[in-house]
Amino acid sequence: MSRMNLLQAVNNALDTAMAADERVLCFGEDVGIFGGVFRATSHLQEKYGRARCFNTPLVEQGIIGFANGLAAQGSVPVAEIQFADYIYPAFDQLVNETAKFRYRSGNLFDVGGLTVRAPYGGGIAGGHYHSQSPEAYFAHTPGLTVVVPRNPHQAKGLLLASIRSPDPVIFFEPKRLYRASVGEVPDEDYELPLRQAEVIKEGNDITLLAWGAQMEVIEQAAEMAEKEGVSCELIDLRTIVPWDIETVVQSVLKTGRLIVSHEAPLTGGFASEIAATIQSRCFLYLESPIERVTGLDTPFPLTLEKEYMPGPLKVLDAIHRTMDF
Amino acid sequence: MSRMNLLQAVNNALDTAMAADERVLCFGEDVGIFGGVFRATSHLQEKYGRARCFNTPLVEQGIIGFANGLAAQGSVPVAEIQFADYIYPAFDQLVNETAKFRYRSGNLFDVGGLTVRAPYGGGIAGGHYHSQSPEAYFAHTPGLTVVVPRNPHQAKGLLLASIRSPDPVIFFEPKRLYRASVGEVPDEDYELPLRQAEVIKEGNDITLLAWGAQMEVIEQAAEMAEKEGVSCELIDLRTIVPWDIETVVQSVLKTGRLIVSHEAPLTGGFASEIAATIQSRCFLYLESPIERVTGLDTPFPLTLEKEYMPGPLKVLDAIHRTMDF
Amino acid sequence: MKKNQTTVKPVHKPIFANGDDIQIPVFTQLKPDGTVYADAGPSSLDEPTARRIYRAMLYTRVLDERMLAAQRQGRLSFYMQCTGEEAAVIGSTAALDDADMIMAQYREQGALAYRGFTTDEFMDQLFGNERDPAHGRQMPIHYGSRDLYYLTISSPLATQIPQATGYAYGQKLAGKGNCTLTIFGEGAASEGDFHAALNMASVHKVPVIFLCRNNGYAISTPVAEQFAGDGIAARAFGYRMQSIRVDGNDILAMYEATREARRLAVEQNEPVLIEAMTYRLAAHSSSDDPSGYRSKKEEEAWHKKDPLRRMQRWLIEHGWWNEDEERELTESLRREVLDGMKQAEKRRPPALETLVSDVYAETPPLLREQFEALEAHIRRHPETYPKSAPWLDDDSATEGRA
Amino acid sequence: MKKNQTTVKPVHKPIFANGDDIQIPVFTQLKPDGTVYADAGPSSLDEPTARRIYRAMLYTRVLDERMLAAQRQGRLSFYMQCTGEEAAVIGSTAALDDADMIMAQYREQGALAYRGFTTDEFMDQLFGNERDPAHGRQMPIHYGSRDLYYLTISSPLATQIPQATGYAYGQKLAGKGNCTLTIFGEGAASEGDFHAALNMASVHKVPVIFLCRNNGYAISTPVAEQFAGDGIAARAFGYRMQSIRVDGNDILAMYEATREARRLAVEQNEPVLIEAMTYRLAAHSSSDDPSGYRSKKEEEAWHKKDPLRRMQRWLIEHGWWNEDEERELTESLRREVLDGMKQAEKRRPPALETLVSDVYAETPPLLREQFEALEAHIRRHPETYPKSAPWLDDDSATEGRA
Ligand SMILES: Cc1ncc(C[n+]2csc(CCOP(=O)(O)OP(=O)(O)O)c2C)c(N)n1
Ligand SMILES: Cc1ncc(C[n+]2csc(CCOP(=O)(O)OP(=O)(O)O)c2C)c(N)n1
Ligand SMILES: [Mg+2]
Ligand SMILES: [Mg+2]
Repeated sequence: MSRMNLLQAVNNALDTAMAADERVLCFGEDVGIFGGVFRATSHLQEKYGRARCFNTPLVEQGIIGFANGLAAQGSVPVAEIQFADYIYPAFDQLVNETAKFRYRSGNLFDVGGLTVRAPYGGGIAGGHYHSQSPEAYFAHTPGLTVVVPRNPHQAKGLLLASIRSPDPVIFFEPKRLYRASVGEVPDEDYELPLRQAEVIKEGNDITLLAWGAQMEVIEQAAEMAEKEGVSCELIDLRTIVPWDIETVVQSVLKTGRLIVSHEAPLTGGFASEIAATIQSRCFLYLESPIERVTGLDTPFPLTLEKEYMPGPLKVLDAIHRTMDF
Repeated sequence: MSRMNLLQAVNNALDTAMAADERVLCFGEDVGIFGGVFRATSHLQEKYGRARCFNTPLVEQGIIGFANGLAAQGSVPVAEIQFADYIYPAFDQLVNETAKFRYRSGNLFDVGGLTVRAPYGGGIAGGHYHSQSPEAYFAHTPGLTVVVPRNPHQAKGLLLASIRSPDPVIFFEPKRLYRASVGEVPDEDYELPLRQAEVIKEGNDITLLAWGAQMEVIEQAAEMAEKEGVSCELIDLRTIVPWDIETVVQSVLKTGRLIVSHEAPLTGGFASEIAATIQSRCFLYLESPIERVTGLDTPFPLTLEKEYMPGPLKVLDAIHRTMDF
Repeated sequence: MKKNQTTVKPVHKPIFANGDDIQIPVFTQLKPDGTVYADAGPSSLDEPTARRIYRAMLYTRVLDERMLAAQRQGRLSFYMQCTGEEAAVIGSTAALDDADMIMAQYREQGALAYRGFTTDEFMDQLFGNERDPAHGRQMPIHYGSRDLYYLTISSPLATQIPQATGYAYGQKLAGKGNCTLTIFGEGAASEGDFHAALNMASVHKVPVIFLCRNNGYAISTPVAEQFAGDGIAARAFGYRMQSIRVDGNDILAMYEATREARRLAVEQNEPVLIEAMTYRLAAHSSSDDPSGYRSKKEEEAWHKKDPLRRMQRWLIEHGWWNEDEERELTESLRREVLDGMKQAEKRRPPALETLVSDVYAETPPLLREQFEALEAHIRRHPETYPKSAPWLDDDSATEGRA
Repeated sequence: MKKNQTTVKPVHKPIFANGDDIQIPVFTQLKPDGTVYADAGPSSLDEPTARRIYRAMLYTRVLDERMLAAQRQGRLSFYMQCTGEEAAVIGSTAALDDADMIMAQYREQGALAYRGFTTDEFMDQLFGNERDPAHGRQMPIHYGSRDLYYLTISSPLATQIPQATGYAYGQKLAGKGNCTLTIFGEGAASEGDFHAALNMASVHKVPVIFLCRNNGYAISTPVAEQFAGDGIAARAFGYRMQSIRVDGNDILAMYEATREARRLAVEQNEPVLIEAMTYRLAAHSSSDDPSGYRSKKEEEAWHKKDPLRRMQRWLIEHGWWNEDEERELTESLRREVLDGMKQAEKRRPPALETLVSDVYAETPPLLREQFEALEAHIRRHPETYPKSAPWLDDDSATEGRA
């Protein structure tokens, strides 16, 4: 066990994966000698050489196209997109290529080895081009797996599982936690399961569901609510798609109430999918409407970032609305 | 009034817009002398000259980048993307640029003049790269307006309104209806309102909601259901975002039941947003869970296209499930 | 030796250049009459390879004619011909090792024919029946073969070009001396992915050959509306990449150029761009009618440059081929294709299960549920689903067959 | 005259070329000591323009120094300097008509300074206060001005390049004789949008000038890992586009080259690519530390080529400037910037309403609802929202102020 922040945990996972399998490669803009603008790939070029850890030219569609080809060849590429906000030039390669590679070839070819890492989310005074949470775009794309860790321990285990998953994975790292989230992380090689949500805390009155940095927010809201006597069950979805419906259904069958929270705008955010599914599967058990506490239907702002963000008090307000319904 | 198919109605709308305002330009791959692979831009180059209707090089990101610049300059570009399946290389220009142009500049600059047309949807034996319905990707993007017409009359009126809208619009044309849908279309210049759903048929027992070619499908399902004594209210959403919540809420408050249907995959499709919103706003009035009848969570197939599609019988099955709940 | 701004003397007047003075000649060896230019030197094509090439060219021509006809008869939904571009595609393929990777666009069935894709394999894909390895998921002509190192075709243009750079990077690391050939049209070369691919290949020095079939049109768009530069070959200079322009209808030149390109790629990790000057003799696809955008006269001029006839004359000249062989082979190929088609047409559609398999390595529970609901639905309405309903019981008995 | 493959004699041996023999010299007029090369001829810069340029360069330098310091003091969240690239940016801007459009990347505040963006305007954007026309929505340095024909900066790289092509196409149709200048880094030129923009501009012959600031690095990535070719200028030949390589630290050459480029663009509708060879003397941004990826020695060598000092010497040489003026102007600019900053810091944040305005021309009901819910929420928890709560009553009294 070592104390690490989330960035160090990611770096450690990459190091572990590269040491264990020489087919693993890390690349992207500034990931070489510099170790990435956040330093997630620090020292990897020194340790594994320029052939396995390198800078690419500044072209996201090329990075992912290149990575798709490498994965098809049998390598295990871990491509970094410098900010999730800049993943869109690669949208075609991800949505039309990565996601459909196995299906369209009847499994003759696949890019299962591919992992795309990208720092994402707000809370760092980044404005609309350094704060976005684009998970819902990819969640509407069959063939893709989208994973988000909430702390360093999760980050290492989920990233190792993603790299080794037989399916391509987009791994969004909540950059607000990069240095802020610190915890014990096993030194050895370990994986945490994909496609499984985790019940972080059991409770009876209401289920609060989120992922990534937003977990902290719902935890804070839950703490406040508990003081008022509301018993909250907390779930970290962890894998956004394919998502763990069963765990959420079981929880809501018990609590009868659900709040889903994410930073991305409300309309078409992934909370809508969860609400749509749960209202259908738990219809007779729901005591109040499923609430979504999310970003506004606007681009991500700067000066008024705090106002935009779905902070703990907004979640608490929603808990009140839901409990008092 | 003239009898036209949907393609002719689109062509007529473009002709009308170009005749009325010389700032209107049409361009895209093969839209020049050839008139587009579906012939939606037939004769426009002849009539308005090569400067206002022209072929572009084969580069979607360039087409939309170019169109954004033109719109910022004050022109009124109508850019064609040959198939909606090929809009993704332009995703960055649409989602990071078009959608945020006005917001990020505090209205110093805007691309409100822009309209992007693209044939979309399945039912033409096109497999996964000539059948997609990507509306949900854009619906999660504040700043964009997404419009889908269901027949020739709607197509002309909505396209003219889109071209003249002060906001950029993505206009998806159900290509399966291009020649199949024929109807009376006014010869004169007219606009139909954006952001307004239309109640196509009133009913009391259940609300069926769709858009585009899927309207035909729910109409057929409704006919069968009516024979069994189920009174269906039919709504065409028309503008996918910003969507007309009020009309849908009013309908569901009356019927207590809702089915939403689209061709795109279930997970993260726009039906999820509608279900999430309506379960919240009509909670106490819902008699049964909101059902979604959609494509499968797979890429669009070819040989087994019919099996994939949310056809009338699948909608009918859902009506039964909902009525019998 | 690399030269750059630091080695060139500065100038003190503003002189602009647009590269007009750069001359990129066409490399050609075979004259239209089947004889070889005097200074071309002997071809490195030996008799078995030459015959293998010609057979593949003839096969491709026969296949294309037959399948277009089938499309016209309504037996096939869609088709695309290689007609006129067989030398560019097959000549380059023949110059490779059979284990080199090919990532093509869609008009390169000749490469598969050369590598031994069988008539049954072609037909099963075209008819999307139960023996198509991709289970009828893609439109006709989207072939793929793992055994023949031929990546399954994907419709979105140019996406395979940066993929080829990545694949070749992997080959370089693997160190087995293989390279990747990626083939694309001059229209596709306008996509952003083209720029990304060439730049990354030259920076990372990967063994990839970029072969552009410049056939004059992208559907209806002529090259003059596609680019203003001197074709595609000139773009290589922007990346300091080796490039060559070749007469794409000249089998000897295509073979020779690709052989040399492969040497540069594999031995020196130098990516290479080849521009094959050719012409799409047929329509863009079975959905297209070129009479709206190009002249009969232009088409006829190119018919005279038909790469098959040119190669045939050369073979006969060498005594490696004769008219009788031609007649016999053509007939037997026609029969083979027709028989293959008839059988493929009759084969049953893919199992329902294949709608949901291969989306993920392991089908997630929700998708499994969707499948079960669909199966139950089809069982309730079998008449509506003639392609799947009749086989449901067979298929559930052999669960997991897909 | 267009030359292409049809006018060049064919060859019969496979000859590859990578463009190494193409020589792109650097155009320069001003020597480091402030004198002009003998064969450069007289500069077309007149005294008022020269002084306007120099004032803008000095202003930019002062602004950058002060604002970086402010960032270090924690008064500003983020900053990016133009330092070292002032001549490239301001020299090109000065050669334009003031109504020509500029679409820049983010390091081009010098262009705004030249056109008369006020200190208050800079500061209000940097501090995202209520007077920022973009209502504090974007990070510092994302300036924009409609009056000064300067498109609001957007962080995603290279997106403005095809937009410039489109904007210029509109200018051509409008027929008022204006053009668009788009400025970007050599890193951004790797994006697909760059290829799209240049190709479309040359096909459609639009009056656009593509100015690449080749400053050696994209954050930490040196040009050798960005491209293998001869810089960016060489890429123009692939599109048959006029191009020129210029000493980016030479104000006379930058001015002259852009003047000529503008003439080509506006009079002949010829797009032009200019590659300005320069160096980013400062860190990439206030978040960056270059010591991890480049040497002090390299930085020092470039400090010697500082474009300000070079221009200053030339001005003094001409008798258009002197040390006293320099001192006075520097001091007054410093004061102006400091005062401006102090005032801007104190201004209140944008009204809450600006969170939701401008997403659409007219705010949709759902967004309006979200706003109302937010406002009510803030009223319940005013202590949590110090940036908006104190002004809620003021703002609702002046509804629609945003
Ligand atoms: C990204 C994308 N955009 C558009 C299309 C539609 N499309 C299919 S083929 C084609 C023309 C391709 O021309 P070219 O690359 O020259 O190849 P050729 O058909 O001439 O062999 C177009 C526009 C597509 N398949 N993918
Ligand atoms: C599409 C996109 N990808 C990545 C980034 C992150 N980023 C910001 S600046 C930069 C380097 C740009 O280098 P260059 O274009 O050479 O400009 P310079 O900073 O040297 O002026 C990068 C990678 C971005 N802003 N946009
Ligand atoms: Mg072509
Ligand atoms: Mg740079």
